[in-house]
Amino acid sequence: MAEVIWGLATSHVPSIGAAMDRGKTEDPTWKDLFDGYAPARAWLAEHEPDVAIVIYNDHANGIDLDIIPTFGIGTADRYQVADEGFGQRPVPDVIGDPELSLHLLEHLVDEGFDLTVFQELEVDHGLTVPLSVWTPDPGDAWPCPVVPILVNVIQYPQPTAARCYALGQALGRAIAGYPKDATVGILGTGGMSHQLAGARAGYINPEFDTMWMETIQTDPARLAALSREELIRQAGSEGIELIMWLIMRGAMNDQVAKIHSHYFVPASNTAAGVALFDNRVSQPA
Amino acid sequence: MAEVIWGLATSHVPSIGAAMDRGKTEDPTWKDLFDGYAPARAWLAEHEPDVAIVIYNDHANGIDLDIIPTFGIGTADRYQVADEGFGQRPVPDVIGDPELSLHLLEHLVDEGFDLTVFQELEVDHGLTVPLSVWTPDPGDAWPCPVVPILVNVIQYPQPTAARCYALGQALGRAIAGYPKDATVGILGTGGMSHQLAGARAGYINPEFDTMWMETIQTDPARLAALSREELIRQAGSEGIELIMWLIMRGAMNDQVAKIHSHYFVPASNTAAGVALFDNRVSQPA
Amino acid sequence: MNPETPAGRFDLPGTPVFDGQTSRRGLRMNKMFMSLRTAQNRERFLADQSGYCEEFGLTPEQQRAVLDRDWQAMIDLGGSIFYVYKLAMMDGLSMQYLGGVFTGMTEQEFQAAMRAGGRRDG
Amino acid sequence: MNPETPAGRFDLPGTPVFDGQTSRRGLRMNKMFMSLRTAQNRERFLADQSGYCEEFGLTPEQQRAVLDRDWQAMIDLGGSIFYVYKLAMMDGLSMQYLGGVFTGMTEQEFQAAMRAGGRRDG
Ligand SMILES: [Fe+3]
Ligand SMILES: [Fe+3]
Repeated sequence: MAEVIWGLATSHVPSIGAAMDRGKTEDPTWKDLFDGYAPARAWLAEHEPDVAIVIYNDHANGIDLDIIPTFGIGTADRYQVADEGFGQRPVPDVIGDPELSLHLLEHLVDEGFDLTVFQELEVDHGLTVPLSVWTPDPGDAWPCPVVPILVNVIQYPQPTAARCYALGQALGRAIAGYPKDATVGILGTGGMSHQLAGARAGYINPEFDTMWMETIQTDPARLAALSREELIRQAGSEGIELIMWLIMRGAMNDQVAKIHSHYFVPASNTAAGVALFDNRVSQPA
Repeated sequence: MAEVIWGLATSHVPSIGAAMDRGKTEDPTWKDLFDGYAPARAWLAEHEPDVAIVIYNDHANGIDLDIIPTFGIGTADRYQVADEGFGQRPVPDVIGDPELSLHLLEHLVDEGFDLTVFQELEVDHGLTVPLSVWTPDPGDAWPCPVVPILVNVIQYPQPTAARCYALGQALGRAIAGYPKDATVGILGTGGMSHQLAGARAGYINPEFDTMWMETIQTDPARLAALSREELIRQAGSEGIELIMWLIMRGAMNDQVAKIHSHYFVPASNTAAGVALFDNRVSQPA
Repeated sequence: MNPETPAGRFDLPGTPVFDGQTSRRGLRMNKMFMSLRTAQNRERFLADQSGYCEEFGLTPEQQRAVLDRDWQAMIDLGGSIFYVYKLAMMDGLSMQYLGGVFTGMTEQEFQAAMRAGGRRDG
Repeated sequence: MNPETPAGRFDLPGTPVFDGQTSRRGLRMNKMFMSLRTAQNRERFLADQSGYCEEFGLTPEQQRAVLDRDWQAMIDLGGSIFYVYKLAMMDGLSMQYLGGVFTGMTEQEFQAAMRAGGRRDG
């Protein structure tokens, strides 16, 4: 069977990738953010999984608005890095794991999750920035193959937080039921509070973000009870993408140990958060 | 509130449309099929709904294999008739009802159905042949606007029969919760038994089809318990599309009255079935 | 591959199941078939069949199956019958013709079997 | 339309909600923005902006908003910020610049507000 060994929650703001690609990580506006990643990166370097599952959303790069899937899963053996309009990021293409993808797909569809299959997919900063947060210098290849899971967080009605948490729990069962032995890292991406348009653009809610960062570890079901309206009100119209952290968390054990977390404002217009959880801790009887 | 007034289950074999488009309905090989439609058509002409919901699958015309949604819903105000490779069928384009589509979408996503939204969609014989079965001479326009609901029946894993039935039940609740008064006709399309490829091509199972035709009225939950493997074994690799009848049936009342049904072999390589149910009958207390 | 013992999801004799691995195998070929819906692409295909296949990235085996109109091989190599049918339609061939090919009959024999109520298991 | 009282799903002051009707309204325009990811399309757009807009079927109001770089109007007319941003990027403008536009500040002021910890409600 496969086993989730860690979960990494992280913002996927494009400017984080751009700062890395342009060597600005020591720049005073960025240094604290990247210093905050260091302990997570050090731990992750010691805990390399066989495969990673990245839960993210596309931002007008891999999919258009003519077809908007609530949940998608990639089944390709390779995902090209998208050109978002200013050239591809100078990072490796993403190698897939179709066998695991198809196992997860079958299990999840059998459990009543109505996934959309992507046999071809270009991946944007929503997926590659989290990989860079994890692995700043991938060289020719990311540490392991990746299964992308896509979530509609852009167009109302987004899946509810409860549905995301339930998908995560089913994903955990699907991983546990994989016939091959494999260690799995799981990345929940997006957030934290931010809003890009409207008179409330620039909105940041550190109280909400702090609550979310704590509660995602201790009581995710409480976060899963939040409505879309409440999420948009409290986290901003784009901050609702925090629901993707719940998919990651749902796939993990009831008890997880926090290895490290860090919070930083602003990454561009966004509150950037990172939280790394160890899934291999003893569970209460 | 909106109310489902009838449900029409029908095969959507392209040659049925072609026979109509080419004036061959009196041809000896086709006459019995079209004679069998007559009583349903007469009743339907007296029971015109304000809007129709058509549950169907695409066949390499409106969507490709790079993106395969388990369930989709159209939200456009117009759906062009696809050119499937031999010119468009000489039938009107399909007018949508975006307001109802978006209501259904929101309700269904809230209930945990992970629909894919189609803002643009060309509709193929899977949708237009059932409209022709209902309305042989539409003139310039079909009788009413249409909301298309798409189902992946082509690529394994298809949604389970149970999931389709559950979607139908949620669809019924969503229709009942529509704030506007409207009468709704619902079409479940596809089937009956058939297999197009492999050494078992040409397979027809009249015993299974007869059972299905009866049980879809009296005990749909029993059909919803069938596995994919059982459906493919009994109804053929393409006959599995009968699961779409369960979405229609799920949206209807527990008790429905059969107005008419007819069974005919072969429409091309397929067992063609039609069954019309009145949804406005008194329900047991 | 023998169509009596298809590789795939279930062991249903004579029944190809178009599953995820099959679809992955056939993706480029199926996309090519789908492109044949437009007259312009049909003309381009007919003018240079192997060039057109290469443009879509078919494997050599898939390209040979297409050029030879080896319908069974197209299915075995990942073709979906709904997509393969686009090529057959372009050639003026019917689904009954294909049914005959898959079952070792002429089109007329296959049609007659259908008119007699269709084929049965076993 | 006044951004303080957006039409939309909830009544959240100053918060546009990109819902189904908004997306339907903006579809042609958003598809046009997405097309600007490639250098070739950016060149074609810059060579004939109104022709390019017409090709994508924008409404006259949308076309005017695009030609005038009226970012607020693009949002009001159905633009998704992620799509609108493609046009801004082409113009060399940042998300902070857009944030300034939406909030009546200069880019520098908006950036300063973000560096001070971001903006708050009320
Ligand atoms: Fe995002
Ligand atoms: Fe079909």
